[in-house]
Amino acid sequence: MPDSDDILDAPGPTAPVDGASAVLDPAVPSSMPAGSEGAGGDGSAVAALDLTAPASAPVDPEGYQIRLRNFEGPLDLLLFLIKKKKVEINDIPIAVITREYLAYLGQLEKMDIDREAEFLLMAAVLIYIKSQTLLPREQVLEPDFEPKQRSIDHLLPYDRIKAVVELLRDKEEEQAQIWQRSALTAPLPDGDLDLVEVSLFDLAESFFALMKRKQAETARVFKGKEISMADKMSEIVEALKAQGAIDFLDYLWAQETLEEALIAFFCLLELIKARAVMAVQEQLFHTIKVWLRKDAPEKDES
Amino acid sequence: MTENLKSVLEALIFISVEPLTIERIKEVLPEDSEADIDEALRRLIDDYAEGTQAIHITRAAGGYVFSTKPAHDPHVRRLLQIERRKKLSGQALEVLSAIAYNQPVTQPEIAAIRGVDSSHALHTLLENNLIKISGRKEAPGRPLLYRTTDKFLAYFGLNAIEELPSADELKKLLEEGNS
Amino acid sequence: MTENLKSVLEALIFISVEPLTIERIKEVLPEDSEADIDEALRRLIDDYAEGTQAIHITRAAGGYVFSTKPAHDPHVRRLLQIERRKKLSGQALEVLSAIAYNQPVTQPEIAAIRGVDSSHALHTLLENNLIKISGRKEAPGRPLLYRTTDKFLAYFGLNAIEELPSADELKKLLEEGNS
Repeated sequence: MPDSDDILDAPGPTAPVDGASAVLDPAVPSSMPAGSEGAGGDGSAVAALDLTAPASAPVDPEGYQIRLRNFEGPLDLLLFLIKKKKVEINDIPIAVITREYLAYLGQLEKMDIDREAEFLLMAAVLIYIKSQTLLPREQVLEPDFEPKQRSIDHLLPYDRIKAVVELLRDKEEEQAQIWQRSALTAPLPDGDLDLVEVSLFDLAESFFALMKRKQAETARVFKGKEISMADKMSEIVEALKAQGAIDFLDYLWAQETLEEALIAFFCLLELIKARAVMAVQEQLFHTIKVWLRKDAPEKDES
Repeated sequence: MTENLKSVLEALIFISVEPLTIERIKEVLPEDSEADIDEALRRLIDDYAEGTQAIHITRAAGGYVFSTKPAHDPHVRRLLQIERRKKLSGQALEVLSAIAYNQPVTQPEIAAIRGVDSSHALHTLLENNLIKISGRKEAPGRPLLYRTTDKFLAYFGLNAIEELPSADELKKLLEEGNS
Repeated sequence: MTENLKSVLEALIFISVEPLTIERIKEVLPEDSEADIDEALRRLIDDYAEGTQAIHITRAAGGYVFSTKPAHDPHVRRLLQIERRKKLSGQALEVLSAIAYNQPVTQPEIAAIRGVDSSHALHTLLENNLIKISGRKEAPGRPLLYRTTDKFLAYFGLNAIEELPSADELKKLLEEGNS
């Protein structure tokens, strides 16, 4: 199924991704601390990544070996080389690695959930690094009235900001007495749309507004309902014990309020961090499946 | 004071989102007599009807409303055509964002997020190839699943769906608003 | 034909969803010369300004828009059942000013200017569409960049961001204020 997922692939030898997998782990997103030796640099995403997580629990050296035109060896070595900038991330076809790994898994007789999880974690880190190189530059939607790039000391100082505030306050007062009609709601026309005036971030803001509205609705209805993280966490663990695995998005959807859904989401992150559960996203932005880890430590931290 | 009353009515009719009814006018202006209001309304309508303005006051749905005179229809239609061509409606944008952040997602799920039915917007988005049907959900009724398309990415100048501000970033904004 | 053009413009401004820009007008009326359009616009605006109508045409965010005259504010508020128009807090105005003069700008940069965290105000401004997210900065953490919107201009009755005093002018103003 060719999908938007295959943009994770390298510009090189691509094929549709079938199961680009990633472990949902709180250590992966941008909250990564700068690596002790990698930090002194240009601030690029590669230098800022801390790869200690995979390094401290490396894949079994006897295990899966990656074979690419420009690299051969275990995945943790590959990550190390990328971090040291010995290997260019854009030359690494993530989809190929993933596909071959899945084929390799298929040949094994016994699954080792930990080993697989480590691989997935590293794959996630790879994807993260790569996504950083793909992120957009600022889109200029309108002409600037001041030069765009500036360092902190070129920002307009605070005393002058205060002067502007006074000015804006007067203008606001003036305008407050003038009324315009609210926008007419125009129905959508048939035919092709031309989206030149809609930016990517309009889309994000639209979703933001949506979440906000939903939040307002639920806040009205369920005001006063207290949900503790501890309760929600036990609830998740119970559900996992009963059902074996749960589809986490479905689980979030089933929550009565956005607040509950957010709490459930935090709980999931906590449980992953405590290594009590394991979450696997079968495809990026696809369903997240959650399992109880068999060797789960009795959870004592909240 | 009829001159002033007339002017007030003009402002009220202009600003009202729906056709402004007599009942509503009386609520807003309890101190004016019904006869005065009627008289002022009549004169206001006559003034616009006889004047050279491009807009006039008409009755619609039991209330008064400003509208453009029929002579300007071709231009008005042209403008609306141009405006609409350039913009997705807020509705469609909402549905699109709900899909972008939750894909693959079913129509009932989208409806649950938005709190209103989304079938019209969904249809428009499908027709414009911004979304596609990507399968069925393994759930009662096996509803269709929707995803954004490559055309969606191209339209928004995206390389990947991750380039949108993340749900985490949005969530953070939400939380800050509540504190 | 200027009389007719004036009337067409009036209808277009009335019906436009947003303040109607010159560019949009030219798109709808490609056969009319810019000089004719300018002349007709000027006369249209003057007519409304001098007339007895409750509404007039103002410029906002680089476009033309109908609005009520200030005298009718109390009645309009009564109709819309708005006690008092919400004003922005001092905090929000500060953040807004910081964004207006430094855009595109990140949250950490705004915090650096003000010396305090601005996330709450940022949230309010986003929600009210006075600012928007316009991209990400090429810097560690890739923070979101913020800019003011057209609604910001309209809200403060500005046509363009350049109508605000320049950074130098502000400095001069401050120096005069201190001496």
